[in-house]
Amino acid sequence: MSGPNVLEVRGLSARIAGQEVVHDVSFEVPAAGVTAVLGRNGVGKTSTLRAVLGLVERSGEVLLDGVRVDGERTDRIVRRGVGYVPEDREVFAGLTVAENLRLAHRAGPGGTTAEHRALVDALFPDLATRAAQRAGTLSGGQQQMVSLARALLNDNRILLVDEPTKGLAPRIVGEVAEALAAAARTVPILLVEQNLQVVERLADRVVVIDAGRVVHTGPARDLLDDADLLQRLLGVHAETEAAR
Amino acid sequence: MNRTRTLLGALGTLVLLACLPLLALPVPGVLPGYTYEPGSLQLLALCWLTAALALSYHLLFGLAGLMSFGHALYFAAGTYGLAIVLDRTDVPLLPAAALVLVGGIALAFVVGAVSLRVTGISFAMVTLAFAQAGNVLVRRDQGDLTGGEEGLALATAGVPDALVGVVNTRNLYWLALAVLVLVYLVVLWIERSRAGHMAAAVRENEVRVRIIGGRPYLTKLVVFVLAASLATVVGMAYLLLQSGASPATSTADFTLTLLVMVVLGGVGSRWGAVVGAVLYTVLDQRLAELAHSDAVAGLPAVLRIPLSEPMFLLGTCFILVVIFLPGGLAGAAERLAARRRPVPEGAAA
Amino acid sequence: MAAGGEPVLEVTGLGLTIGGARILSGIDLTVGRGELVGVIGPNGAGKTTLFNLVSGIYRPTSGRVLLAGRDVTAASVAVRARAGLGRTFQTSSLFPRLSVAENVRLATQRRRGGSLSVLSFPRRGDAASAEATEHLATVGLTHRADAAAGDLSHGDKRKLEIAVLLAMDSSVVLLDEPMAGVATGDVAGLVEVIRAINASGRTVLMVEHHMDVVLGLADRVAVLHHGELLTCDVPEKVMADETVQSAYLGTTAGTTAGSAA
Amino acid sequence: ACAPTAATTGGSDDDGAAPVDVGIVYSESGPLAAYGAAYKEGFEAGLDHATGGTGTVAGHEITVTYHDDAGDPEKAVSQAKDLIGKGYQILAGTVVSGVALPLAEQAEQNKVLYVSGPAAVDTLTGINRYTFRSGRQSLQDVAAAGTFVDPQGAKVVVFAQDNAFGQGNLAAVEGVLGEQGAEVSSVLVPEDATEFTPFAKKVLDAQADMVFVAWAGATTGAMWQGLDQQGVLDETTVVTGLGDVATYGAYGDAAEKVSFLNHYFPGAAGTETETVMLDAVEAAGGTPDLFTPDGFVAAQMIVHAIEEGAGDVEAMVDALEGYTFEGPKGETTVRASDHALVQPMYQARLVEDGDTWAPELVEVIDGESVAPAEVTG
Amino acid sequence: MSTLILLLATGLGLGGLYFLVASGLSLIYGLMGVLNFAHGSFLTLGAFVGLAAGNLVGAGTWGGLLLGLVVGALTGAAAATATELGLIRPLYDRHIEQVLVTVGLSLATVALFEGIWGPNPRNVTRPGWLASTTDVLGARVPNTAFLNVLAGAVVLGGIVAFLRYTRYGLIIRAGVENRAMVTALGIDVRRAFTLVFAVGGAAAGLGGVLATQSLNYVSPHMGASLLIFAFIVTVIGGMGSLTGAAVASVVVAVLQQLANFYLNNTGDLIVVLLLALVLLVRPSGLLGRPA
Ligand SMILES: Nc1ncnc2c1ncn2[C@@H]1O[C@H](COP(=O)(O)OP(=O)(O)OP(=O)(O)O)[C@@H](O)[C@H]1O
Ligand SMILES: Nc1ncnc2c1ncn2[C@@H]1O[C@H](COP(=O)(O)OP(=O)(O)OP(=O)(O)O)[C@@H](O)[C@H]1O
Ligand SMILES: CC(C)C[C@H](N)C(=O)O
Ligand SMILES: [Mg+2]
Ligand SMILES: [Mg+2]
Repeated sequence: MSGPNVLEVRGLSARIAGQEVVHDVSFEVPAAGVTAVLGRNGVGKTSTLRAVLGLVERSGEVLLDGVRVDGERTDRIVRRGVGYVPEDREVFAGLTVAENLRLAHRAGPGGTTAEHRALVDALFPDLATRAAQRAGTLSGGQQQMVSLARALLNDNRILLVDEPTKGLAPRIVGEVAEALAAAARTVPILLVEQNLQVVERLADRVVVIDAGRVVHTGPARDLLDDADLLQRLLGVHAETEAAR
Repeated sequence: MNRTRTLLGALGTLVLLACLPLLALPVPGVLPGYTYEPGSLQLLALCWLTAALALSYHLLFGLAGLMSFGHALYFAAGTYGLAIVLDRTDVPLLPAAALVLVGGIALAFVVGAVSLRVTGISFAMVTLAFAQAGNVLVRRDQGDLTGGEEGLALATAGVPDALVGVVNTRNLYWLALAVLVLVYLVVLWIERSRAGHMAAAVRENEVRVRIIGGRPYLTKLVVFVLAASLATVVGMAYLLLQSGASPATSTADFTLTLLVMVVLGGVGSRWGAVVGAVLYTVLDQRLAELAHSDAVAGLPAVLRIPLSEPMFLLGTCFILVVIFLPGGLAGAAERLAARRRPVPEGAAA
Repeated sequence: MAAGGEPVLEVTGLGLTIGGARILSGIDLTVGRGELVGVIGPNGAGKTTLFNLVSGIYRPTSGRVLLAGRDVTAASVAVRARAGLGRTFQTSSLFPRLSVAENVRLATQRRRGGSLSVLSFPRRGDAASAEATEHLATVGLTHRADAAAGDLSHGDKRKLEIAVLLAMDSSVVLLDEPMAGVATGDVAGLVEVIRAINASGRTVLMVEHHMDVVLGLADRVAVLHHGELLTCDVPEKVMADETVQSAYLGTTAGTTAGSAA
Repeated sequence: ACAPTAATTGGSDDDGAAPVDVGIVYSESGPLAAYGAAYKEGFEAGLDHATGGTGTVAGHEITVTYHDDAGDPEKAVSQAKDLIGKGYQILAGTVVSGVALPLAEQAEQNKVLYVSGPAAVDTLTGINRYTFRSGRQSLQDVAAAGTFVDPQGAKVVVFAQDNAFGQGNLAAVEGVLGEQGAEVSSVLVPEDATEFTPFAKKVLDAQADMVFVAWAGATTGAMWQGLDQQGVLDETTVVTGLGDVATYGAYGDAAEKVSFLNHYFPGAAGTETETVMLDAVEAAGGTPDLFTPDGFVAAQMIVHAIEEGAGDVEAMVDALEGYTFEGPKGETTVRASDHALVQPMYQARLVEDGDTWAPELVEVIDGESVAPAEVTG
Repeated sequence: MSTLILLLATGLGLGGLYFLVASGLSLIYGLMGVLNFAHGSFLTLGAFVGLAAGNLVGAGTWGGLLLGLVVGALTGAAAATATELGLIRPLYDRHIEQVLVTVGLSLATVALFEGIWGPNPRNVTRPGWLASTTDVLGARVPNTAFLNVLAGAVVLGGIVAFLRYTRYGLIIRAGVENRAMVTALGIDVRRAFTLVFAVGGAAAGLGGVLATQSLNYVSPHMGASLLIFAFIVTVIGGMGSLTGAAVASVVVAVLQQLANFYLNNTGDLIVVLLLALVLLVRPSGLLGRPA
């Protein structure tokens, strides 16, 4: 394995429709474990992930396994071993479940393996029974499963996962959390998540973003145990906290 | 304050345009002579009518997002309708025009009611199909009504003398300008009205409109019929200006031309539609002169052949605008203005 | 039942079959005026489908829907909306290129009537716009009023949908996962908005996977499973149900049925 | 700068030597550019011939301006209005009927002289006092076709496209040959059709004594092959108008089985004036063709009109009415009553000439015998 | 009886011709949602260049025709590739503009072709067999009808195989829906778009050369005049369904032949009516996926 950090982001800025929404963000993702990106709505979490992949206009440095990739096209970056679970599921509504998954298959090193396929089958048995259904007619939660499955099919170097538990039933939230925990044993994950229980279950480190800037980085525990910090950075009030 | 200024500017422009037939201004390269000459007035009048027609198309496409390939049908309904009524009956001009307008509205209502049952490219195709049917009928000259590909001349008996003959071109010019102003105001009115806002909402998201209790189908039908009736009005004015109806104005190509104008000017912009239409008309009418000029004739074949084909130049211009000027001329103007203005406060958090 | 007076929404024997697949079947549910009913169930259980049938996006293959005693089974979406039914979507559905304020204003204008009139003009500062401004303030989007709705971040779109609902002033409100994607810190605020909607006499049906939110708000909880209505009862009883425990809540998850705030 | 109050700046001053402007509106580009070119070459040759190479008649210098209408009536009307507005009293040209009719309309509205070009539409004849023609019209084609059989009791089938051109031809055949005792029926094919084999068979099944074919456009070649494939050309006399040089190849192997009536092909007339025209056109680098005489004749008519009545449209019209002159096709008369242009027509055939085809004269048809019926009213 | 056979046989042949013209259009429209107005120009260009190449070997020979077909297809593919790279690709997220650019291109190229080859149709020399007929139950059926049906079937089979045995169809359908997401799966969607456009262009070029054999002419306008039927056939057949386009081609052509012959030349009107009817009853076309 190369250096300790699989992903390094230095001075990354992102622009959408001519407006800078992420300003000079720097952080790194170690070669193991889960790094969670937290923040309130609209602060730029999603945009940061998309900037790493080159899906939005960006400037700054992005290093994958120590190699600069910020000049490359998205598909090249992905083929270097980046799995992406987008925020709004973004399944191909007009394609069937099977076609959605087939599209995610990658050949060659870092591509799809039998083990990964087995893992996906085990995690989401529902998808196999719905293989011929058009993804657009799936329930919200089922779409989320397709989206996760597409990323988990390949032997990636890193996963970028944006709010994976959104809209999932509590039982599935638990299962997805377990799946990600299992995946995290072999591949590092950069995770955006609002559900603090899931963060608590998975995250080793956190990066907190506000107004397009990194305002806090550190071990996950430090943040979650500090009600004051939670209140200040994420606006989580004591009473909501109590609901946990 | 700002609004009064734009209003005054618009009024000033209008007065200037209205006075053109009384002035002797040369616009070399654009007009064939001085502004008061019939040739120039004819070209300008043609510009105004085309602009009015483009505005009616803007109502459909820009406001309601309805890409019709058959808008020419209602324009042709105006030209042919009026030509036939004047040719076959003794009804005087104004009642005849009213009659044709009612007919145009009825036609639009029926065709709209059917074609609006589908959306997107399918809608474009159904409207195309209906317009094509109209075109076939016009060209086949059933019952000797339309004159086939030879067109139908204006029966001048029922038309006031002031609108006949080259000496009266300036009257026709004023008529065309009046039609443009009328159509512009109607379009502005519709856009600003509640129905207009609802139409924009339908363009954006039909399901959402239904969820808030709106009726997308009805909204679209209203806009469709309004746009079509404006086209019918313009068609009638066109008949008077050209002293005849020609089957070319009933073709799908003609609708495509409207689309080209609206896009040249900038989809969604009223001024864009006007400017696009005027530009297109001037280029279409005058590029031929450039193409046959001595300057072109002296060039080597690789340059001469393309340059001597007006449609080639126009098509190429159009492609360049689409690729390099997103939002058309109106979009470009806006960007230019924005660059001059200081950047507004309040970048999103 | 609970807070409810006379029944305002009645669903009887409602079912939907698509291409031989039974998506929903035999749903009987009566909701009283002013009630807040939570709808839960595993992913794909048919919750959104139920909403689609009630709001008229789909036509049922069996059963009836009564709104305030009136049979609306065959009525269009728009007719139901005008009869006082409002809803949000699981995936935000807005007018993306219109401004945030305009998104809300169109709803207030529609409600005030004459929305297809070519004779009246909406203006800044008229009653409809003033009301729209108010609703934006309620959900905390005032600062984004002039942004295009499509440019909002995910969470902000959810808030905008609620504002539109307020503007529609519907007597029955269907919320499909209103909290999905909303920042943890903003959940409490939005809960209060929903509570206020309900407190003003409106009937609310809410699909939501955040159990703490459901338990904190709902008078009754309906559970869907495999397209059938498993039970509909007060939260405590539902939470105690074993099928609910195993099929929906799971045992491994962090979230458990616990005391709500 | 202010505009003059009246736009009537016609040069009606009687200082006899004022130059005269002639505006030609024709297809320099567009689908009929080839016709346009022939017309223009003919016009230039005719002008040279009629003015004795001076470009001047009766002291009036003739200034000709050419305008491209691209076959589009809208453009043509704009140009006509521009020219009339600039004081032009003489317009000529256009090769398309759809353009000629609106121009005739402008001529009437504005009382200017208009000499139409190759447009064949019959309604142009007698349409108004100010419109003349320098070419032939469909009725003359049809009458020429009638010379191939004895119309009395003959079974004539018109095979044409179902458009104004085809219907016009059918009406003309009914009028001319029907009048002479022929039994006329028709097979009309949709204008845009690309596959008409079954129609060819229908023609065959009609067992006609003569089939008159009126066809224009790109599908001509396929149409002839269709007739030939179904055996029509072997069974009956098939007559059609011989078009311009570019169409000679369209008949393929069928060429020798078709009887052609003809308005003109280079060498058909054998008159002195024709030789003058051919030499002049060739000297100028042009290629004489079907519509070259139309331009030539237009120039002859215009020069005559100027000579007799420059500056006064009514006088020019009067001068042309009944004017008989030696045109390239021979003796040519502008019929006074309706401005029909009475002229000789030809019977021709195509013969193989290397790997192309060449026309060969069969017979000259006297102009009077194929003159259209007079338009009254 | 023999008239009916003739009507059906020539209708079938005409259907083959329509399909040849429509196949590339339907492929591009169905997959990419781009209604390619310049398709007619690819066709015309393929026809001119293909015939010119064929004439080098010998006009009216089978060898010449074969070479013409190959060169026509290559020309069409090259033109389409250039169009995709130069005009379509820069506009990938602007759907309507893509259609508009092809409108502009069709206007410009038809004019350019007129400038180069003149506005008038030129006749073509065909191999002797193609210019003659075969007797079928007393009807003399033009041999081009057989050629068109055969060629249509081959093209249909070829394109269907291309879509079935490669991933390109899938990639493009997904890419049209959400281009960014396809790249985020590590797929170079741009190459796929170019390739499919090229295949569509090749079909156009091939169709162009074959069309000259039935039409018996080649002209700058031939593409445009065939295009309208290609549009209609594509839409009736159903978005994205090549088989649908094939079925629609035959239905439209046969119906047109019958209506023209028996119903007073109303073929075009009937076809328009059919289009309106199909779209109203089945908005997604005969075999199209429901929207
Ligand atoms: N398509 C777009 N056009 C313009 N602005 C956008 C667009 N998408 C997002 N933005 C803006 O960019 C900013 C950052 O958005 P982003 O989606 O990255 O936030 P986020 O932290 O992921 O929020 P959430 O928790 O709501 O998903 C927001 O202010 C948003 O309004
Ligand atoms: N056209 C269709 N064909 C087949 N199955 C369909 C179709 N439309 C919906 N379904 C299925 O119906 C079921 C109900 O979907 P619905 O969206 O109502 O679920 P839900 O309860 O809202 O789930 P979630 O919580 O994940 O949003 C799902 O299993 C879905 O896959
Ligand atoms: C086809 C041409 C010979 C006909 C003639 N030029 C006309 O316009 O009528
Ligand atoms: Mg986000
Ligand atoms: Mg749902």
